[in-house]
Amino acid sequence: MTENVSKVLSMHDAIARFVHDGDTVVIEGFTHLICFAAGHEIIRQRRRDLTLARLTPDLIYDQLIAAGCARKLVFSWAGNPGVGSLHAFRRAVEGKAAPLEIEEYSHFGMVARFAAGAARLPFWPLRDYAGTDLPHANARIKTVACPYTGEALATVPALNPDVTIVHAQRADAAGNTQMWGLIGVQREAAFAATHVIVVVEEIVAESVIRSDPNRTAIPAMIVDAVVLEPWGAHPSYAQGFYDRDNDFYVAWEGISRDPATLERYLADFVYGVPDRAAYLAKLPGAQGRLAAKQRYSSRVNYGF
Amino acid sequence: MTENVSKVLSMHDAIARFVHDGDTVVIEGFTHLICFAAGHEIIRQRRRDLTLARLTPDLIYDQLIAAGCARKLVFSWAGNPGVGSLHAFRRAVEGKAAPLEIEEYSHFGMVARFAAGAARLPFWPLRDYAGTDLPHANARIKTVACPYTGEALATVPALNPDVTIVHAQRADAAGNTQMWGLIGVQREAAFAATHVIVVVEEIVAESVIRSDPNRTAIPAMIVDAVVLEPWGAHPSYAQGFYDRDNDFYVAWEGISRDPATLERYLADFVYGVPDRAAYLAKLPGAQGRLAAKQRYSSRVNYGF
Amino acid sequence: MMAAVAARELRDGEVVFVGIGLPNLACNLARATHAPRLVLIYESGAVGAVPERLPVSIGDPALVTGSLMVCGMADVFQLFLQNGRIEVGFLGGAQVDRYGNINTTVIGRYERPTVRLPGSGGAAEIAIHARRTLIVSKLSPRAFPERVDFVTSPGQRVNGRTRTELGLPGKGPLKVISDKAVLEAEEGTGEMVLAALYPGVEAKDVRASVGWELRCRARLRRVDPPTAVELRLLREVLDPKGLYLKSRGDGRTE
Amino acid sequence: MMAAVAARELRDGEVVFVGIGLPNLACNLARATHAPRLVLIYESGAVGAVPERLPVSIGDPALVTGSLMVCGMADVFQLFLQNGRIEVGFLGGAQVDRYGNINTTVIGRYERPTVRLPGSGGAAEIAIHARRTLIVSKLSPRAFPERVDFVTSPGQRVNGRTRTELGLPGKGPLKVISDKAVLEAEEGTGEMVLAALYPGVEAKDVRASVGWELRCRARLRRVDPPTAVELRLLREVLDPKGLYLKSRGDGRTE
Repeated sequence: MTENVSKVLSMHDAIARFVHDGDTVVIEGFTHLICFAAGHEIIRQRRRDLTLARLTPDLIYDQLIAAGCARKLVFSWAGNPGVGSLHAFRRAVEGKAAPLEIEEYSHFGMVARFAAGAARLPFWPLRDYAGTDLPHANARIKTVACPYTGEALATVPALNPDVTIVHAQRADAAGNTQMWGLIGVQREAAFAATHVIVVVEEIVAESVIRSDPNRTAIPAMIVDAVVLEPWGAHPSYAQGFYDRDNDFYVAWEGISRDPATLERYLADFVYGVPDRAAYLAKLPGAQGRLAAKQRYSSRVNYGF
Repeated sequence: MTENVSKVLSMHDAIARFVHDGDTVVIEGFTHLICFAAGHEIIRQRRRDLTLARLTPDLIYDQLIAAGCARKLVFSWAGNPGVGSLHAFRRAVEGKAAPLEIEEYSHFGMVARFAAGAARLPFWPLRDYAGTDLPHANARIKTVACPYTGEALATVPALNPDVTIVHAQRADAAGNTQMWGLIGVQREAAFAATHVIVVVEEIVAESVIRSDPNRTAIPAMIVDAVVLEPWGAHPSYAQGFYDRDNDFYVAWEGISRDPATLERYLADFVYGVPDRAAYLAKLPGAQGRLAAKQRYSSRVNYGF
Repeated sequence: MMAAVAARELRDGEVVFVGIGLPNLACNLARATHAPRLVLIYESGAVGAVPERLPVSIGDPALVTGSLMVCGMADVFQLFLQNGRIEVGFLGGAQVDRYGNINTTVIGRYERPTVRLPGSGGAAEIAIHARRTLIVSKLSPRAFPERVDFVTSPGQRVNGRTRTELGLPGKGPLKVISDKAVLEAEEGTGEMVLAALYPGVEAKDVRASVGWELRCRARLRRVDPPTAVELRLLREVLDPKGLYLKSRGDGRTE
Repeated sequence: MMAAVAARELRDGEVVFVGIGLPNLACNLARATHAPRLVLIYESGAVGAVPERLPVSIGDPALVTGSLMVCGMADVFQLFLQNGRIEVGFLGGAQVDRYGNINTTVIGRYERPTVRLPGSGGAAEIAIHARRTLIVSKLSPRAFPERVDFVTSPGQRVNGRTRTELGLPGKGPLKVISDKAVLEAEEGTGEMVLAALYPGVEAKDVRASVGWELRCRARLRRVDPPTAVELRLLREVLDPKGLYLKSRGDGRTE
């Protein structure tokens, strides 16, 4: 039994159909499974006035900001992991480039916003923010009194994106999706969204999904499109498929520091290529350098 | 890196050390992985005045009630799945036996109570109970006003058991626990508890756990004792190990209907045996009849 | 007959929150006939199950093996039900009243019941969140009183308040599929009224089996008898042992 | 030196919420010496990692392969941090003030910062929930002002209010491990005071590197220099490329 209708689309068609000017867009993935391929396609299709939300904007949102796609950023940590700054973001916020509206939380606050959105509750309670200046910087962080103890707990409002784009290792053609390794808030971000695009390293037979149902993170019923895009997360990574391209993350410091250099990067690797295949063709040796070794899980028995 | 200290105890010692008269005790598992072996040991050790909590009291709590271990029951569905009544429970509530205090919710309410307990929040909000008589029957079901929309949402108070007993397929000696198939609220019940006893079908090498870290449901740091008890869930079941003994669930209707017959059952299969091995010895053929067939999961690659 | 009528209520591709017994049978019949893409979700956390045997409980291991997804119950209630993903929910109960309110909790006073029933399980949540629900229950004056002893699952109107006034997201019980006829919630009043009769049943028989002054739709429909295909599937394929075809079919929740 | 001193603060078997850089190095040094049973948790969801290479980010795949558990971030913050399971948290930042309040958000006004820093990440939650925290940061008057521009992570006292008054569960920053000395939170006042000097460092050097009138403990301790074993492990085994031994070590969060 299943929705055995295929939802497979090209990246171009998935973005064209489900990402519109003015939308709130979430491309999640905590270091792992960040869908750069989708971000690049959004840039190529020149979407505008987007509200971009994710915990760590990472290079992908720095690129979307530099390309002029973003009106607003909702986030909790805006840096280049282990390297330094996101310079397009900094220029915008420090008044050295076109302004960018920001709405800032901590990681727990962003996680809670997605959890509320996924459960379709208007808010989520958390024990947080007392003593910090974040509530002064963001009026949407409020408090609620516990009906039992009377104590004040912090609250954040639900986040329900127009579209969430999730990168994963595998899915069937209907969108039943399995992922492993760091999963961040990908499930919550998907269940919170009006539309969901799943981008995978491989499309597998339904029987593969059915052989390990506890591994399924996202069910077909909430998925609108399935895009097959091998290496679609590069320079982020996909556990079991390819490693993170840490050299590129280091290189981004230099690229993003100078607006002209950043422009040239976008011209060469985003606007200058029609799709992911062409992007990869411009990175000779990358696949060989980053391909994952084999470390297989032990199997479990689902019989009765 | 690990707490590579063994926490392996016999069922007798685990119950003797962590279950005390007057405790709030949770033996969870939704149809699947219900630890009857632990319930029987609690009866044998004649614990008294326990507050028993779980969504579906099932036969195990009917037996604990009949044995006089329970002062109070916290639950959301008290029946014999697909068969009929829990007669010891009914006699107590219908005034035909020693009284039993009850605190009643719906499944969602109980799930939310464990979720709040696991997150160490005093309450959990849910959209529920409007129009039902449950809040009249249970004053602990309250409402809270959303700080953003002003709408009234239902709330339930956190449930933090003194001890939660979780049955699972496998764990390492330190208590890193993996389970698959129906997982119910076992994780939440464990994280909500002061003490956690994990009962498993097999104790595996740490390397087995480390080969599939996304499968780990409960980390060693919250586990106090690991008990090796093959077939410890019978007549409930363990996916991949043995099937549910539906014949016994049907038979319970007859056994529990008559207090004398129920007494005799406890005398024969609980008080009359020293441990699980002896219990199983009294069920010739059961293991052969219920042993699981093989339906293995497909493996995944954790390499980088 | 009830199973066949219930099956016809399901549309292909719908997401159904299903219990054991007749609802499960109805869903499998629908999948075997006009709705092959029906998605079944069980309260136990199994999504897209393809049981190799007739499940005897909603926690049956056969619902897990080869299913599309298994999730914890916090996900079942928060990410599926409360999230509004469930299109159809099946409900049954010891008592169903004039407005489709259901009692599965107690007969008599809650504090000292004459009969203690299992309670809500997930029924209250299904009644509140499923986009629409179908009540499957056999008619009798005792089972269909003017007013239930305890509202476990809210119907179309509770103590005079409509679902909208109560802020309930789903449309609630739109139909009662019984052993004699189909009742439907009347637009506006929310009252359950006689809408369709099974072959050989007269309106007066139905009125006699309901504890309130049952009203009728202006134009009463006749329900087609089960087709040969439906009967063969039910008796030979789906429930050869007759496990549920004679059951009360209210094993909705575990 | 900072890594060695931080490592000595960790007790065997403790659960440590750790970031990249010096804290990660300190934990691995502790595991290689006196605390083999230290449990490392990364904000990314990896528990009990045994990285085969030095992780360059807290989301490094090497933290996943062969770890004991990987969970989602809702679990990291709700089931581990808010649940009170984290015994030690490491924090660092661009500014640390007299009461151990940390700023990783902005230099200057929030609305129009002169320097925009990454923000909280999970730092606010670690500062609030970890049973105790250790601040690892190099001393300088700019990095240790009387008062931070923005309180990202609350210390011992914020605008005069103590942690108890603020209802913060954890004990907060008990020590600042710097490149010259160790400061400790004074009982009662919660003020960071000079507690121990590194070899060859005088109290006046430390006072000159702090933006407030730094007070001293009655009896100043001397920190033992790194042992030969500690140095060999750090330089030859744990960070042969010197990736972090010269870093600012505040890559706490991703």
